[in-house]
Amino acid sequence: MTVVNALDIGLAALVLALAAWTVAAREAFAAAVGYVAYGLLLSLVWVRLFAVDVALTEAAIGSGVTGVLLIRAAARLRGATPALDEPLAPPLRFLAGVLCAMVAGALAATVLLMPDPAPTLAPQAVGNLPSTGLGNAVTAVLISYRAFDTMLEKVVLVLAVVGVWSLAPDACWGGSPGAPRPARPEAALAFLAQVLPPLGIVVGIHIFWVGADEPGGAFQGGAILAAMWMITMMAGLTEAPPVSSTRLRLVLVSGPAVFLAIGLAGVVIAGGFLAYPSGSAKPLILFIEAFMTLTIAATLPMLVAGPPEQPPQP
Amino acid sequence: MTGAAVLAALAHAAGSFGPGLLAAAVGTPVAILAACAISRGRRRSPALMVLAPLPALAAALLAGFGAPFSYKSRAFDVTLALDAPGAMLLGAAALLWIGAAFYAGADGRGGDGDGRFRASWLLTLMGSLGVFVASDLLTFFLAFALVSLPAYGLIIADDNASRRAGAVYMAFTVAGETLLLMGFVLLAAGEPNGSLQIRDVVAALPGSPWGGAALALVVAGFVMKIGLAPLHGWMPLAYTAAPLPAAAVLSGAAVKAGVIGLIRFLPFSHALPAWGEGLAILGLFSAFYGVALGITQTNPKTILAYSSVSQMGVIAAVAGMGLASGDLRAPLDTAFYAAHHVLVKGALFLAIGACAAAGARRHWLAFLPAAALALSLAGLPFTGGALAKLAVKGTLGSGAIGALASFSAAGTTLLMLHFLFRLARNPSPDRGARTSGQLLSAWFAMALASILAPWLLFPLTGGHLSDALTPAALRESLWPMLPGAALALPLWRWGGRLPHPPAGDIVVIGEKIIRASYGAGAALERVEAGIRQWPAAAMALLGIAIILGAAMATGF
Amino acid sequence: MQAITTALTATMGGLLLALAIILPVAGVLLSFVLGGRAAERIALYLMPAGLGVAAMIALGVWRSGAPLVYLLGGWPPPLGIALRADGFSAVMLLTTALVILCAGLFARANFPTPAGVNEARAPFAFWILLQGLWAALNMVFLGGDLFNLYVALELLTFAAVPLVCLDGRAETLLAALRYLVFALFGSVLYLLGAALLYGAYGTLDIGLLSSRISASPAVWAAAALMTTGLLAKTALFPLHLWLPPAHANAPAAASAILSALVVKASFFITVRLWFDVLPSLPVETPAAILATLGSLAILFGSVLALRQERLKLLIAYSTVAQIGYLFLMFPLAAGLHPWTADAWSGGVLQTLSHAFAKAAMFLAAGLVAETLGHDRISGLRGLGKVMPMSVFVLGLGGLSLMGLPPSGGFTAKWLLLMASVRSGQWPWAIVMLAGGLLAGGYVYRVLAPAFASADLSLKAPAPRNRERIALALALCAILLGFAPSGFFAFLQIGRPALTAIP
Amino acid sequence: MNTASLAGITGALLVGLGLFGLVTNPRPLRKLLAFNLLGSGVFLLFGVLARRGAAAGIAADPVPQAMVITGIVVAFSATALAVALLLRLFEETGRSTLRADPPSKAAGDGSGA
Amino acid sequence: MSAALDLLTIVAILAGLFFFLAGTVGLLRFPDPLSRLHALTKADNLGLGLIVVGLLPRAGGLLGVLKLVAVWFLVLLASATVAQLIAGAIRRKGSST
Repeated sequence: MTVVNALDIGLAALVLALAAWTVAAREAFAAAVGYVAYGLLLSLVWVRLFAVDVALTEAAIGSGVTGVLLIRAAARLRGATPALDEPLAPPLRFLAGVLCAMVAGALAATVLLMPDPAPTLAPQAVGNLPSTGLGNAVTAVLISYRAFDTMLEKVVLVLAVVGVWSLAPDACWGGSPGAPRPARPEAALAFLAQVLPPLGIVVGIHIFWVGADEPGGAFQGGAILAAMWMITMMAGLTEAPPVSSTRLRLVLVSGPAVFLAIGLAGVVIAGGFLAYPSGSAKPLILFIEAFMTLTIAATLPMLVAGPPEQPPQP
Repeated sequence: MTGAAVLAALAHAAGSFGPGLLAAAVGTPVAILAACAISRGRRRSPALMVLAPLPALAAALLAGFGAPFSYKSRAFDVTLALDAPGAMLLGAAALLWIGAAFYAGADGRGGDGDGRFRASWLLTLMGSLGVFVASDLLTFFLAFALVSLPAYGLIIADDNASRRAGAVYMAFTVAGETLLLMGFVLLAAGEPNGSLQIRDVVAALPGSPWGGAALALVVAGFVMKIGLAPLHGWMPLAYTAAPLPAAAVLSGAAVKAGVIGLIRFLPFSHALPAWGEGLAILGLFSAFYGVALGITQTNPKTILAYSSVSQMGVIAAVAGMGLASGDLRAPLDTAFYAAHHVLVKGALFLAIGACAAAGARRHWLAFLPAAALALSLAGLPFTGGALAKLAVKGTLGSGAIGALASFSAAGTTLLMLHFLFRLARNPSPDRGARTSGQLLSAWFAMALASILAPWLLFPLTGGHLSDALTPAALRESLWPMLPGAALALPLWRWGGRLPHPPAGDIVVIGEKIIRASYGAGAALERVEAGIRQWPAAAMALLGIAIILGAAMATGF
Repeated sequence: MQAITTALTATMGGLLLALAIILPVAGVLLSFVLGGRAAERIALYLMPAGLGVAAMIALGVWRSGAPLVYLLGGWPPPLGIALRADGFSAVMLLTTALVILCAGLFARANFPTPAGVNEARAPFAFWILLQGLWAALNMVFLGGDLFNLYVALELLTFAAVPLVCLDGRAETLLAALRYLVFALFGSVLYLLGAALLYGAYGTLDIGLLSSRISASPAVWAAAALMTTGLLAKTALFPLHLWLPPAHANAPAAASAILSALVVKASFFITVRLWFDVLPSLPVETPAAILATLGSLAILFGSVLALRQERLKLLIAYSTVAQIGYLFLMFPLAAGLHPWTADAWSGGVLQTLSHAFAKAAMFLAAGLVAETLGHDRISGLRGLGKVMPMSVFVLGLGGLSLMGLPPSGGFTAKWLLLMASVRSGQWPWAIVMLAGGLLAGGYVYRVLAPAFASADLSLKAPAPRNRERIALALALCAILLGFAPSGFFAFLQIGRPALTAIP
Repeated sequence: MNTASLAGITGALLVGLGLFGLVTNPRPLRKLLAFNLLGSGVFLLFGVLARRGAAAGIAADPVPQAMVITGIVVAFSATALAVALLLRLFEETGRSTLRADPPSKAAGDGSGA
Repeated sequence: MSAALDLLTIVAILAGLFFFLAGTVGLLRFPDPLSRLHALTKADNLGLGLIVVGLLPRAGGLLGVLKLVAVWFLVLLASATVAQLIAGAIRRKGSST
């Protein structure tokens, strides 16, 4: 028990050290790299908290895709003139430190002083599982009990895509985003991009599929599929599709659209918006999740790719 | 006998037509404004502007000679009511608005291309009529705002002087509205049953925990409106800058919003000696201050403006003495005095244009009635002014304040003679004044109305016309004029040696203070620029979180 | 617990609440796929429909005299999410529908898809973001779950930020970036607070929380963090750094919605938090802190507005000031006293009338800028001659901002002043009066040159039809000043009633 | 000290570190990194609360877990939008800064529409 | 039998940890990027392999074994690619200066 405890403490110390490095590093690029490592370690903490679904999401999206995004940005911003950004004067830094420490201290105390036994919805969530036909309570929360949140969060993704695209120069509208790849395709990367995706696609679909009963689901599976697409784009094997492509747009909205449609159908067949008829809940949920996986797999790379940067090809 | 029958018939008519007339009185100007949105209405607008006050005049006649009546809107929380003091002022104001609109039309204003003047005129008119009939707090406040704010559009023109006058006017107006708003809120809060009727809140005023503050704020708000010294700074500037018909209605009718305010909101049923005498002293100070500053001016419009400062002082003194003694007749007497001022002051402004327009040969035709009116203001026997002085004599009492008030007639005489002197000498500074029959007839009509109307209205105050004609009364109204007339000679001779303070005198100091406050504004701007820096704002964010949390945890 | 669960059952007509959100969401998705011209058409067709739904919700609340509730998926809280519409929600929904409709009609001229192309960037983004904004606002006004409200807030931010920088100028990009980062800062604090509340009570449903809440460190920390996060999004002084540049540089239709509605959304959640979640705690001091910040906002916002040289910046700073008024409601409407109903009505009315007045003013200012080619205040001399209707709109809006009758702003001020007098909280009354004076000053600064008669050179003819849209909004602000007493009773629906008013 | 408490303290410290970075670092990209750090700290606290709510045979309350998953996706989209804005700003101006310029007083032209 | 397997587990994991340690020391102490990269990739891949071998007996079934091997394979693939990319980047940077 003490060994585990020591390991926990070591893990926590590592996570905090990396976090501090991310804040303190001089170079933005180094900080971004540090952040990726931090995210991976953090997903171990999530495993230690028995939240494997979150651990997968954190590793795939929180650390992985976000990391790619930030590293790419840091690389692009290397030429930025730093002249205007003088750092904060030391007394102010100290004041900021004190304020942050006060907030952190109060938070820690609050969390440690939480009531025992902790209130929980686990019994209700588990108790209602049979009516959803699912085995994974987290998936049940996401797609059934709090389906509304999940559907709207997909709309958030669509709006984020619109927002990112809206930053394109007018002339580039309808064109393709600049692919997230280095100037010269690397042979090694190309090799990886050829070997990995078949495996990755199988794993991604597997994770989505088992998500009904075990850790996994649309988010995690979709993120892995997204990673495969991003690798092939980075390696120069595929091009990002033009933003005017109807097929791309259909894929991007298919998740929330199917969700919304089935939710509306619920008004007629199950007596309420986002309600599922008992008996056929599980197939419907899997149907929705399939499209959500697809949407996530397409949305994450498009968000990383950024706004269109090339004029549309005739 | 027939008089009683006529009165009964009038009372009956008041009961059946009155409420509708009240709504029409207030609604007509805005209806005309709406009609001017279409071009056909715009072309007829000068005529429509003359007609706009007619329903108000009819309502005033019904209520004045018949019986009071009221109107309550079902759709809005608006109540209107007309009693004798209100009717007196409403009628006089409506007459003046009609005459001035006639004059303005002759002057070529408010036509198709002059939307600003027309809209300002009609909105001010609506407020000016509205204050006399509003019977609940919110309606009164609305009407008061209407009679005050749109008048800005009547004052300004394209020169710097008028822009300055407009700015000063707006500053005073908005400040006055603010005082009044807070006063009204206190009045309403002090009414235990939640009624917003002016009658109820004023009745509850003496017992209200906020009574003193409410009274002080309300009086301060109205005092700013009637321009008592030292809060008079806007008045000379605005009346000098405004075109003549506008100056006429502003000085005659619009200012009476403050007078009706005093009449309606001072709790005359309770004797409040300290408050009343304080107001009276302020009024008398203003009465003499206006004269003192007025005789240093050369522009007839400015002189008339200072005369208003002085006359409003007398009115405030009357209202104050009424409050001091708890005299329930004071409202009617004050209203009568004010109604006389409505007509005479309005007519005198028109006289400036009429005299300038009349060729030198027929100058006397325009000048003689003006002289009569000017001296009427000082209380010349056989004029309406004498009646007005007589009406308020009882309220003013025979003490020091009463004596001083009578003696103020000497100042008025001096000031009016000075005015007539400048009127005879000075061509009108008003560029718009042109020779026109319509213009002259407007002036004659107004002058006639000003002379006749007080004689018709005087019986309503409970006085007898014969009282005004007794030798004692004649003597009493004449004697204060003599020292004034005597002083006029040296003024005539050596007046040029007097200092010439700028119109609006102490307002210059106020403007300096405001300019100095720009520095404070710049300092605030610098502070704000600092706060808008990211680290400052972000730290403020954390600070607020910590303070809020601490405040909740310590449970203060 | 049992009693509460039964109280949280769906009411008749509850599906309308879901529909109010589904409509714009469906619009977003459809527009995204069909793109181009279709997006504009979809938005403009959906807006009247949305207005109808909002009106039906208001009617439903009015008829039943109690909040409408809808349980999504049939799952009752705490496991599921409930939508809830009380009087305040209903009027906010209506206001949103009206303002968005007007802004949409107004924006048709700014964001048409040019002939000859299938789709252009700005129109595509604008019409989708507009519907996204609308969906998010409706979610905020209907949400009964604090986490769901978090998602709504994020949706709102994501829709609002790109609108600020649609023209792609560096200035607007910077404004948008500052807005985004600060808003994210705010929402993460909000989420942190929500997490603590969940940890302490096992639910984030507002109704359930209000009955369970008690004084505990978790509640204190949660309230402080959530409130601060929301204040950052509301741009309450001194957290307003992002507002003036963002609101002043956005396209006019977007500015109107941002100032009129978007900042009100986070304010609305703040109100929910303090009046629906936390009212059982002693809240005097925090409420006084909020009102103090509000007072500072009034002072600084008004003075800064007085000192601006551009019309849109002046109006944006006026928003900073007017937001301050909203927070004066907290100490005045807290608890159950004879004056709290007045204060509540006043606060809500201030929210509504500012929404209409400010939307109208931003639209008018946008037209002025389009017509003159600039919006420098010093260059507005003679505006009244060429654009009388726009000047009239600015004047009507200014009337409401100053709190002069007849306007919603006046009635709101009257009610708040009454409450502050009757509760003995004088400082807020003085602040309100001083704010009115300063507002008079900056409104005067705009109107005085407009009244002057100088010759202005126009870049484009004044668009009368679009001026009428702004006028309609301004008239709404004025009409609120004539609200009958039934309207105030409506605003109280869903509020705890003071049974015996002494 | 059990794992949940330890993770709770870690989460609180992460929040502190993230806040510090967000407040003090002048570079927007670093602010975004700090924002993600802050976010992950908040999510971790959520996770701790979920872990404390272990019951009914599962090791952590699923509801907060689901919220965290939603939150992670939202935080990612936010980062993506911010990065896109930042890069566009960099292209336009050649600099990346969040410094408050005084709301440009001179630039009154073309601000409409 | 089980004792032998346990022993294998312990020995293999300890050996794996040793290689990780060695790799980390190399990362920290070697003078130039290429040798650091060398230390890291070589030692870590071997270390991970040893740990996987150590865990094999405890995998509980063929599927588990396959998963562990797949993990090792994927890591090998990834680290080989990344090492290539980094080395390429270093070379370009070096040649440009």
